[in-house]
Amino acid sequence: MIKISGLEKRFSHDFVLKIDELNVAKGDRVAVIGPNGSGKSTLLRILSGAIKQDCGHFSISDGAAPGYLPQSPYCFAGSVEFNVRMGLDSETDIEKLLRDCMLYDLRKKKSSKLSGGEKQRMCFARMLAGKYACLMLDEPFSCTDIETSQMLEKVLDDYCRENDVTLLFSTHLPSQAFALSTKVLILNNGEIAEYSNTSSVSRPDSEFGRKFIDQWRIC
Amino acid sequence: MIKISGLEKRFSHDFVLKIDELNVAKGDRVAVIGPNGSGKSTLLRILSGAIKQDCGHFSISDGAAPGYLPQSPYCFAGSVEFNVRMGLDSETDIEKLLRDCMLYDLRKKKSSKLSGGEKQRMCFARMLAGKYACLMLDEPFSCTDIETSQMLEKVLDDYCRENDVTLLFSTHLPSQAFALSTKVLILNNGEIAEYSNTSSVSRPDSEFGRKFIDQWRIC
Amino acid sequence: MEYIKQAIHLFLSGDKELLQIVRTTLTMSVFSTVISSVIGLPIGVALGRAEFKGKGIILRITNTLMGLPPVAAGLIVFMLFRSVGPLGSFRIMFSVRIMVVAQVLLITPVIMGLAASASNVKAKSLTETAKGIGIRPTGQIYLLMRECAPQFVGIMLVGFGRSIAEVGAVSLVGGNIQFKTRVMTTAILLETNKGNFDTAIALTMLLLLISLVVNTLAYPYWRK
Amino acid sequence: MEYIKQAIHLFLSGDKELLQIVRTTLTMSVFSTVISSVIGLPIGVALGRAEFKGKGIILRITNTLMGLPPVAAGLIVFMLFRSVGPLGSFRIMFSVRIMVVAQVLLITPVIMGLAASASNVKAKSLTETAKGIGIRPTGQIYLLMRECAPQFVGIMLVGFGRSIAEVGAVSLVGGNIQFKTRVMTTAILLETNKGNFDTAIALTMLLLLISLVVNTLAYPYWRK
Amino acid sequence: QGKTETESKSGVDSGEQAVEPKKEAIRLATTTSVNDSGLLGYLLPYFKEDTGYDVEVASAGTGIAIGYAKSGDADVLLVHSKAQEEDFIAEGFSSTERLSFMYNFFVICGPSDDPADIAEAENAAEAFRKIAAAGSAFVSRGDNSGTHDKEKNIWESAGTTPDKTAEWYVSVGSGMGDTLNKANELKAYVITDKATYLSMKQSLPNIQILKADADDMKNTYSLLGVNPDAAAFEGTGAAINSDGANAFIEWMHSGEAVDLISDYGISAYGEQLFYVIEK
Ligand SMILES: Nc1ncnc2c1ncn2[C@@H]1O[C@H](COP(=O)(O)OP(=O)(O)OP(=O)(O)O)[C@@H](O)[C@H]1O
Ligand SMILES: Nc1ncnc2c1ncn2[C@@H]1O[C@H](COP(=O)(O)OP(=O)(O)OP(=O)(O)O)[C@@H](O)[C@H]1O
Ligand SMILES: [Mg+2]
Ligand SMILES: [Mg+2]
Repeated sequence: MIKISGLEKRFSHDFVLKIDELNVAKGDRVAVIGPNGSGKSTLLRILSGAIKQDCGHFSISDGAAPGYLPQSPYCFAGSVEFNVRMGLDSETDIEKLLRDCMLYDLRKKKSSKLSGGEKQRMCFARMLAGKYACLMLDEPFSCTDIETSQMLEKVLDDYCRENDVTLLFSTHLPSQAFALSTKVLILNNGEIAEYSNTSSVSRPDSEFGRKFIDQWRIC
Repeated sequence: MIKISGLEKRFSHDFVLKIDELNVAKGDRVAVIGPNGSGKSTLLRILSGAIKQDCGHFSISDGAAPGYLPQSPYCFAGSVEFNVRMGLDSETDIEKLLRDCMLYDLRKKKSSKLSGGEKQRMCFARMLAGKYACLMLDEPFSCTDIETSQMLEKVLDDYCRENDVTLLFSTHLPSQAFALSTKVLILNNGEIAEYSNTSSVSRPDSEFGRKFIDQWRIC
Repeated sequence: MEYIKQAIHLFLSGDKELLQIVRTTLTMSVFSTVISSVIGLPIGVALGRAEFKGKGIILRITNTLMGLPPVAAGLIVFMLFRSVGPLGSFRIMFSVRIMVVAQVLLITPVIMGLAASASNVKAKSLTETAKGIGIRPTGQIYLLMRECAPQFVGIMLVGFGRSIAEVGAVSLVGGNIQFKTRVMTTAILLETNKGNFDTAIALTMLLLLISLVVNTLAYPYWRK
Repeated sequence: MEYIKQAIHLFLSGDKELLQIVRTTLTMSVFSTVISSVIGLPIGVALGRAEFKGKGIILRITNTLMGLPPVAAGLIVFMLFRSVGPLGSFRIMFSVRIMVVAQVLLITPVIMGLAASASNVKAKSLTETAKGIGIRPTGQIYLLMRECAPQFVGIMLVGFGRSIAEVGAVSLVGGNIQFKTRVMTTAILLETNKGNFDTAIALTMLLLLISLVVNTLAYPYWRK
Repeated sequence: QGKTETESKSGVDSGEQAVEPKKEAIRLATTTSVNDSGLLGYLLPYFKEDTGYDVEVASAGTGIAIGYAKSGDADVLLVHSKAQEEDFIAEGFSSTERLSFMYNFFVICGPSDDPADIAEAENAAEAFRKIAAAGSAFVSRGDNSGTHDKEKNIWESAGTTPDKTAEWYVSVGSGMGDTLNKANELKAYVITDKATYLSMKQSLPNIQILKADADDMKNTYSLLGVNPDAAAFEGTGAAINSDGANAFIEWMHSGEAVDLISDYGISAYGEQLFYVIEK
């Protein structure tokens, strides 16, 4: 379970992330959505420990550091398999993972020679090679094709189910947000515009929330 | 007008881009679609001169080098405005462009401090700061939010209309592909699976084309 | 500690000869670093980004020249500029100018090689992007240099360090002439040869202090 | 050209003394480069990625030490290791070992500083990603070193170049003893002092040839 | 000419090995000028043949050479600087008296047109006076070496103290060979030991010997054994090879060495370069 209170991060006066309170229950899957620059990445980076907040605090009850996939993850020089193994927990069946993520044929290929979507797939597999009680994924499927996205969503779904994972992920695609999440967190300009169950998100409280979801609906 | 014949590019025996013939008429807007690793970027990179084909040739009748936006474009160190000005043609109204791309408020910000979507927006604006008869955009809106994407599509549409641009762009989003294009080019494993008018694309010739479009429809 | 105190004392004593030595040292190092950078940085960057046949050979030669012994560099310059040498008519033997020439010969390859290496990392992606918006090769080199600017400061500091520390070349062509071309390193060498080890170490501390000041002044640009 | 021919001739003549000189030169340069790299590369990388107070100071000191004059480094090592010095019991004066010690003192800061600068470019993004998949700091340093490996080859070549070219330190602690600690640079200096400029230049060419061979051997790893 | 000496030595060198327990090498510290003259390279193979000792010659500036000895890193010292030798002895570092065992001559070289007209001078002091009066370029070692000491002595007896900031007085703070190169380049007067000048003659086209053989131009070399019981060595790791040092000093005074030294240079330069002082 994640508890946030009074969290603030300020970037040289033009942007402030400000989250007074937010609780995520164990096993929840939160789609973090909102326009560009609304603070999605900033929130995930703070929670994963990549950057420090200016004030306030948060706790992740499992204790262990969460797994975190940045928006533009680094691909280590070396083969796809080398990359995936770097994230490896000893129990993971690496071959199955590579096959699930459609990387098995690419496993010997150098990471620097992959296409954009292949790279993203590799980084995703590398993430799931470890075992985490809590995962933060920043736009994990922004460059994968539709079929791949759906397969990877399935893989992620299985992973979360198996390990009872608390998941936070950001996306710009309504289909992804709705398919994967149990809760939706809409950020606007660094603040929470809406935080509700995915099933009930069609009636957001704030005006921004309503506008944002409406936009999604017509899309 | 772009004419391609017998074009081939081989990457260490596991991938071959092979385009026997392809003609794009002046003013056409081609959505280059296809799964990850199907060769979309490779095609655009060859046509823009970023890499050389192994054999075959192509010609771009306007003579001038096409404008080209890579899938992961480089953001120059410096402000947003500096970046956009680097692409500048003397006639462009830079202030209008910044406003159109919602970058005016960000214009003094360092490019390294932008969010993912803001960066993409900046690179897009930098592209349109120049005047080109032919444009190659590789997944230009993969990280922008829905509202932004729609606005940028509009900006691109105007730009193409004004300059009678021949446009090639790749995307994984059906909505974008259909909204912007007059033609759809479906690549599969380096080969053309389908090339037809956007309006008639619902009945592709090849099996792969049918499957791919079907997938998009249900999405 | 003791030596550092002594070094400061030495400096503050305002000894005329010492002041001349420090001044000459700085003039020589700064000039040779700047000239070498002006030559080496753009060429290095151009090398770092270009893909052409022969690039490998040029880089290997550049790297080999990094291993040019200072004495040898000095000797080459000496042979060229001595009065009977092909460039003897310049009549600059035993002057600060010729010391700068020798140093430029020594430092330029270092700066070139490091610049090539530094720019290489970003070169590919930047070139693809810049070319895509119609920027010409010279503009691409300019942009790449801009990207590498903080690293260039570091590279220039390496050059400066090499320049201020060098003794073999400058003593040969400069002559280590008292009140004229004596610099700190040749003075240190001289005191060492005289067996005045303490003075030599105090001078070294002073040299390092100067170097530290230069590095501190340059630091903000280096790590910006 | 003439000189290069002479250099090759010199080498092929199989003069025993020359062979010893070349061997000692290589032993000394290779050992000091390797030792300095083993020390300097990981520390440099750790410095390049870490964000802590005092990092700036350490980097500035490292950079300052790049400007340590070889004579001074030699003198410091001499003062420490001479028989009456604090480390005199090692009894390594006038040996190749002590030459290596002096060289390590000279080269390590160079390698450290360059490694810090090279790793700095990729450090931030790599660290964020690696941390996100649960890799500990030591693992992060390892990964970062792996990423910089090609540049490290370049950095080691800079170190090697500096080592093989150096004369002030090695002549002081090595004593330039014939058949024992004479290396190519001290031989060049000796011949220059004797006025045998031609021999000096032929030796220089030979030195550069050796350096070129080393660079050529290292090249594939450097630009992989 | 240095080549043949080198070869003869390496010949001897390879001939040894596996004969009785190897004697500990003698560490000889000397100044560059002695080493550059080639005398040691010529003598040492004979010494090795006679006594079985290897000699490691560390050559450096006078100050460092004496520094090596004071640090316990040399067993025997071969220098030619009276004042510094006396200090060395006064500090208790020497196991022997100041044994002036051989000498050669300093010469004053200068441009062939001899602008200060010193060839006519009676002795070195007068020559120096003339140089100063004419303001002709003069290159000084300026490194407190034996040669520099000698130069200072001559200035003293000449009764003039040159202004070191003057344009004509060029103090280069360097070794003998390097100083000669510079004098050649500057077409300046310079005082040097004859042996070094002769060994470098071909590369010094601009200068020649103008004044030699005056009685105030003697250059006396001393051999000093290092005292293993010197106070400074107490409690340190210094281990002086006194046996070797004594053997070397003794051999250098032997009849064989005297003959060898007297012969040195005759074949290469056609004249005797070093004169042994008979005890
Ligand atoms: N430099 C390279 N060396 C080897 N293989 C490469 C190289 N560049 C691309 N490839 C391979 O060529 C294929 C096509 O790559 P390309 O980048 O064109 O795909 P794409 O259609 O743009 O995919 P995506 O939708 O993921 O961006 C991929 O399988 C990729 O692994
Ligand atoms: N290091 C930084 N310095 C200054 N401002 C920053 C920095 N990092 C982010 N910002 C600003 O903070 C705001 C939020 O950035 P963030 O990356 O969290 O947005 P986001 O919601 O992830 O957007 P996107 O959908 O584009 O990825 C942006 O306006 C961005 O410009
Ligand atoms: Mg983001
Ligand atoms: Mg692509």
